[in-house]
Amino acid sequence: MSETTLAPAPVEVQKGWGGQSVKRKEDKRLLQGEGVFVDDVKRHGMGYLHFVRSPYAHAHITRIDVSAAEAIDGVYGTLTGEEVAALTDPFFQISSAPGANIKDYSLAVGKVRYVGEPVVAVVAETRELARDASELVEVDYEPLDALVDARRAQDPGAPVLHDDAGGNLMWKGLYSWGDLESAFAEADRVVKIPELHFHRFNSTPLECDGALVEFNRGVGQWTIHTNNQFPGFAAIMMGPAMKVGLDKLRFVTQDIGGGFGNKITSHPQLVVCCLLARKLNRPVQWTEWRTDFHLSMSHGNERWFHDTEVAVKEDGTLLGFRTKALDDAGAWLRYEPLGGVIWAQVTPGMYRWRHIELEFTQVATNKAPVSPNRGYSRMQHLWFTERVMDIVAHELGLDPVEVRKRNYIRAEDMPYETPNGCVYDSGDYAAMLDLALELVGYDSMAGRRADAEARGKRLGVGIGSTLDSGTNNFGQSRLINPELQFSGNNEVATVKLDIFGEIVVTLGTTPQGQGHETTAAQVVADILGCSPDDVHVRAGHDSYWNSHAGFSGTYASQFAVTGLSAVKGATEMLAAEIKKLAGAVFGGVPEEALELADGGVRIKDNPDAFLPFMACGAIINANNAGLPEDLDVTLNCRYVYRPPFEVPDVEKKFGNLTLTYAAQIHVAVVEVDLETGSYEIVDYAAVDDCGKRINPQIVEGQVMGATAQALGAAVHETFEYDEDGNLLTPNFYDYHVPHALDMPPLATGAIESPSPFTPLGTKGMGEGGGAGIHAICAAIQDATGQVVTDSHNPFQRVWELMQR
Amino acid sequence: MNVSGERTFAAPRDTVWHVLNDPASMAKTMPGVESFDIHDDKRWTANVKIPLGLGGLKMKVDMEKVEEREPEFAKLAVKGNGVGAIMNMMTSFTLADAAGGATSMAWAAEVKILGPVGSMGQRVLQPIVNQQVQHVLTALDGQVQEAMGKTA
Amino acid sequence: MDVTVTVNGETYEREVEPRKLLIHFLRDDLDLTGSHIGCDTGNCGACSVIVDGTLLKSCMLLAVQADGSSIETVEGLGEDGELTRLQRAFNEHHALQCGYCTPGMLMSATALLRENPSPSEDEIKKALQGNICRCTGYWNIVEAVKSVADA
Amino acid sequence: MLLREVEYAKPGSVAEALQLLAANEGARALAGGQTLVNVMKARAASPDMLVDLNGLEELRGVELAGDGTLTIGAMTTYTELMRSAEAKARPILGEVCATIADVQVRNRGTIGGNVCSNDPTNHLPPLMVAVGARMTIVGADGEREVPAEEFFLGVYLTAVGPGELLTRISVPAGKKDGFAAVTLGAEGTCICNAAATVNGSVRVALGCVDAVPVLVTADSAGGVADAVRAANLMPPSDVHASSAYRTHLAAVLATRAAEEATAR
Repeated sequence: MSETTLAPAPVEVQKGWGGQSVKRKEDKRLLQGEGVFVDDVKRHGMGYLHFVRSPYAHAHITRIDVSAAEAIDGVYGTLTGEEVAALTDPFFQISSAPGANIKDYSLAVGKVRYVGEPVVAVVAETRELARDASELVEVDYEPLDALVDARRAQDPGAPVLHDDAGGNLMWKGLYSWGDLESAFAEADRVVKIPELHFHRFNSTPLECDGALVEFNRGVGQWTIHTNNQFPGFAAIMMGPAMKVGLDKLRFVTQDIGGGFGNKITSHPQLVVCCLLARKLNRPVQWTEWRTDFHLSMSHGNERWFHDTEVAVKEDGTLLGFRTKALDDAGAWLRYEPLGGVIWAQVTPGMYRWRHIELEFTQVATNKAPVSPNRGYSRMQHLWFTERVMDIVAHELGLDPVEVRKRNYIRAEDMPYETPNGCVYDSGDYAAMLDLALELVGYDSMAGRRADAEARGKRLGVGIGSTLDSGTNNFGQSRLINPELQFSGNNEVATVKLDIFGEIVVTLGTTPQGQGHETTAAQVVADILGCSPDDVHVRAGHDSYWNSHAGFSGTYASQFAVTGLSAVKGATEMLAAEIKKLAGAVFGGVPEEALELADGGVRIKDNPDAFLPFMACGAIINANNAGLPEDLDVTLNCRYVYRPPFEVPDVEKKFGNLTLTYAAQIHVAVVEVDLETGSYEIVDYAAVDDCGKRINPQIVEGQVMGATAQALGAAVHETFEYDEDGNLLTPNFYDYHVPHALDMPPLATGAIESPSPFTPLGTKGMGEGGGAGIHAICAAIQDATGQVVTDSHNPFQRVWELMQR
Repeated sequence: MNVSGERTFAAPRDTVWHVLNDPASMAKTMPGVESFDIHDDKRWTANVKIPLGLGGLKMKVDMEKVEEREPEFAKLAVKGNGVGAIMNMMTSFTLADAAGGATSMAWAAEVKILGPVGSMGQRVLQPIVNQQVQHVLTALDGQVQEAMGKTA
Repeated sequence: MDVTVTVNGETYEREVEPRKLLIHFLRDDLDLTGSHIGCDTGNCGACSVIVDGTLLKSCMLLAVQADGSSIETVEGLGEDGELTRLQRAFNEHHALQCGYCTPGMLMSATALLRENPSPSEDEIKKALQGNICRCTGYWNIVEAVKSVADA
Repeated sequence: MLLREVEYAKPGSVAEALQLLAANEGARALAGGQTLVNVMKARAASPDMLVDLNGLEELRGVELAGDGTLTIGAMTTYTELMRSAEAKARPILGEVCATIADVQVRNRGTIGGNVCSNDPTNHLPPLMVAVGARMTIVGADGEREVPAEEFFLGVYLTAVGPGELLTRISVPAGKKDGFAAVTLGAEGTCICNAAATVNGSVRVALGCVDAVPVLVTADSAGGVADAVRAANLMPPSDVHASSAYRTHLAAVLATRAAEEATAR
């Protein structure tokens, strides 16, 4: 059902383990049910936590009475917002004013702002009892009008969520580059698009959030077993709020059941667990159930694009655009308003237009807080740029393929500096499109259209693309708030030789299925001249391993750059130390005369002079008498990879915001049932270019997964609210995620344009799903002949389109 | 969801008003009432059990009279809790004299279901509301007749 | 109530509340944490196990209903710590990423292959319809099952 | 995932089950549990006692009479029905069951449970109405038979009263049947569905458009769409479909089901 077509690689494939589809090291335990996910972690005497959640989208809390719940046998205790406000400070806000002024605690204090917001936490002896007791907690509410539609947020008289912010506006910024007026003057046409809407959904990792938190009273330290995918971020949110040093918060993870960005912002719940573990002096276990997750965790950013104007030449050359982006953050700024700048990593999309103005407004609404979701903030913007391409093609009566090719940034333009100072490292978008079109048999479409017509169907072909910008320059946060003291990026790896010669790698990341153990082992094996089987990569993350830095985590398509570069750096340090040691042992042989191979180090010209790694480890760790005094070797090498970034120009909002730009181009072929509006994806191609692929099979797996999520989001998945702020898709009963029968035939293809900016030529990847959402929109537009303005197109919407 | 209608009772307005505003009489109109507490003349609580194909739904129903103009208008805030969701109902009724010494009652209820019930829950709860309204109206007839009997 | 079950050949006897779902019983009472929970509406299939030869979702069965039955879970696949052909095929075809849905997916595929040793691609997809995977898009899972079927 | 407290009883016979149901006001029969247990997880419904019908062999199985009438035990699972050689006498039954939910649910969920829950999105209520099935209900006062058209009373409400059980469903002989649906995902929850039977005239029962299946009849498949429009449907709106869209689908799907039935 799937075929892989490889275009000729533009560079010679590196020899060795890198570039091979080595089978994953992590699979065995997962296939045997021996993975350790957060809900598998148990402790003697632990109490189970259940949250009492708000049934109201917006209400004052007038009274809370936990006495009936606490009176039950087996209930260990409760925590209310009032206690939280006394014990902690509000979470640090990333935003400048007015968003900076909101007061965000880990439980609702005085007011609830979305259905499902945690109000009280109850801990009891069993899971069932905790839920029983939570039903006895009495909370009186005084309901307020709910604000559900972000477009009404700034209307006079609109319900206000945060009085501290003086209104619902959280953050606003004007981005302007080039000379838009001259572009409009030069244009033959101005294409106007009144409104485009990118809907609210997320990746719904199959495992929801959770934690088991232990408090060590003696040293005042918490051990937080959790599946949070960005512990570095959780720590800087939690430490100041809890008024403790970061070393008091030990984060431990082994296996994580999917993250996709959705597991970054569980810090409020983790604080509640911490406070209760201390208050009750026992381990506290929290498992978030599916409905809880849908109600309260990490929705993707819903965004509108209003009053778009596009300056176009008659031949389809695009000169520039202006638009107003309105972003719905939900009730709290848990990672926001970073979405207000992250999109700017891909400002022009894949196209050469140079004159761009975008006004970005983010507002609060009575809905679940948003936070990163696979393709975070770029997906919305890239969907917009792709939609513009197809709407322009539609308006001008041009072929969408031709419009794209006319405007693509060309391979010879690379590295390409965008109007806002980002540098696209490498790529050949036109070649990718050709490959994708070939994979769906684009040349045969005329016949297939006729065939579909004969069956009462209408065939449509659509193209979508994403730039999977990876490895953030956190300096971009200063465009949001100039006061912030973040910039650059980093990641850590530690590689050591143990006493019996075992190669042990410790990462700083928190993988959720990306195969880090495997690809890290491949990189190590190539440098040390051994097999990946000989490399032991520790599973998961423990902040007490001291192999992490401030930006450590698994997010934002960066492991292939940050993680593997750190692994490479640490392994090269280790290799140098091994040679230094061997040189000394061999009696002053210079490093250049030595090589690593066959699980040891040897003299190039005298292979019999061989020191196995086991001997190296033993000598340094256990048998080191007589070594030269000045031999600076530990065989335990920690390397911090720091990508080459400058702080962006805050005034001009200009600078390089990301290191690498992987690209994906997808083509979808749909058949629309004219009578019902239902449609089927009958053919699909996804072409990826993420530079050098360390493990092509893992890369292809990421492409497939992102594609499936895109198709789910395009057709079915939506967090839809009613006018009172009730979530209408609170679990998988109504939030339909694709299953095996929903999947179309898929052809994948790849080209490799190595990044000139990274040590391994790699680019981070994995977030290419936005291409699929757009490809479906474009295919529906092609089939129906009607302009598609929404990213979510369930059958009813397509039927309505055809009624126009 | 809004439900409304009109009903004529063969009884004078005062009698109907009395029944409508007497918690004890009202309790008897509610189907499946297992217990009933009167907190004061404006606030009552009923524990009800609604029979359904899936098994009985148990609800705690709080009622509060939020507005009244004797003997023509009253407004009740009703909140049902305990089915994984909250059912909020603002009910009002307006009484007027009708021909032949009868009383006409125009009633309206605005029903809101709050909570993570999804479409399955909506399908369970909405028919309950309709069913309950019908039961209450039928039972009201009986209560009014009984009150007529007492006064006669 | 007393419940006696045989799981992967081992007999367990426990006292449980009637309200306890089989999946919680397996995970919390028997510490067999291989079967997972991914939803609360019976949709995701991460908890799929085989009860007396029948593939079921253990979140829609009370533990007391399983009294006297013989249950197979992911922990019972393979012998002496070795992977079965199906498990090896999942590894070879990269049919898992985070691995959270994998135990349920393996049980569904195992049940299918017992009943129909050489299923078609459509039959495989239909057999896996009750198992949600958010990482792989299913393509490689179908390939993995097919590779075992073809052999 | 965490149910309220509940008692559990496993009767050894239908008679014992009826006694348990009659003696405990809050008792509720537990069939496959593929709907009920989920509703209990949400704590929407919380029976005091579950009377488990699994294991009552007398409620299982499919029989074919000489006149072609099929009798389906209420506790027959979808999978059992799909595999039953007898049930092939009315092919549509197995075909529709094969599109309900997924393997795991079909292995446990029962024909009786599907009709007794009468969720408006279920497949079998309209199908049973279309094929003219008759339901046998047993209670303290003995057995009675109710035609499918009178069996469905409301959402989650059927003619099976407190203390009663559905024991079997009989389906008359016939082959000219059709079923059409627009679903949420391939073979997913129905957004709108229609079951049709041709026996001289065309009978179409529509699902998802009202609390109970809506029956329309026409002389031929060509007249079905008009008959549906004449029924003045007022379907509910929800997150999956507006009332107007369901109304439109009803006519389209009714016609498709009728055409399929006619073509057999």
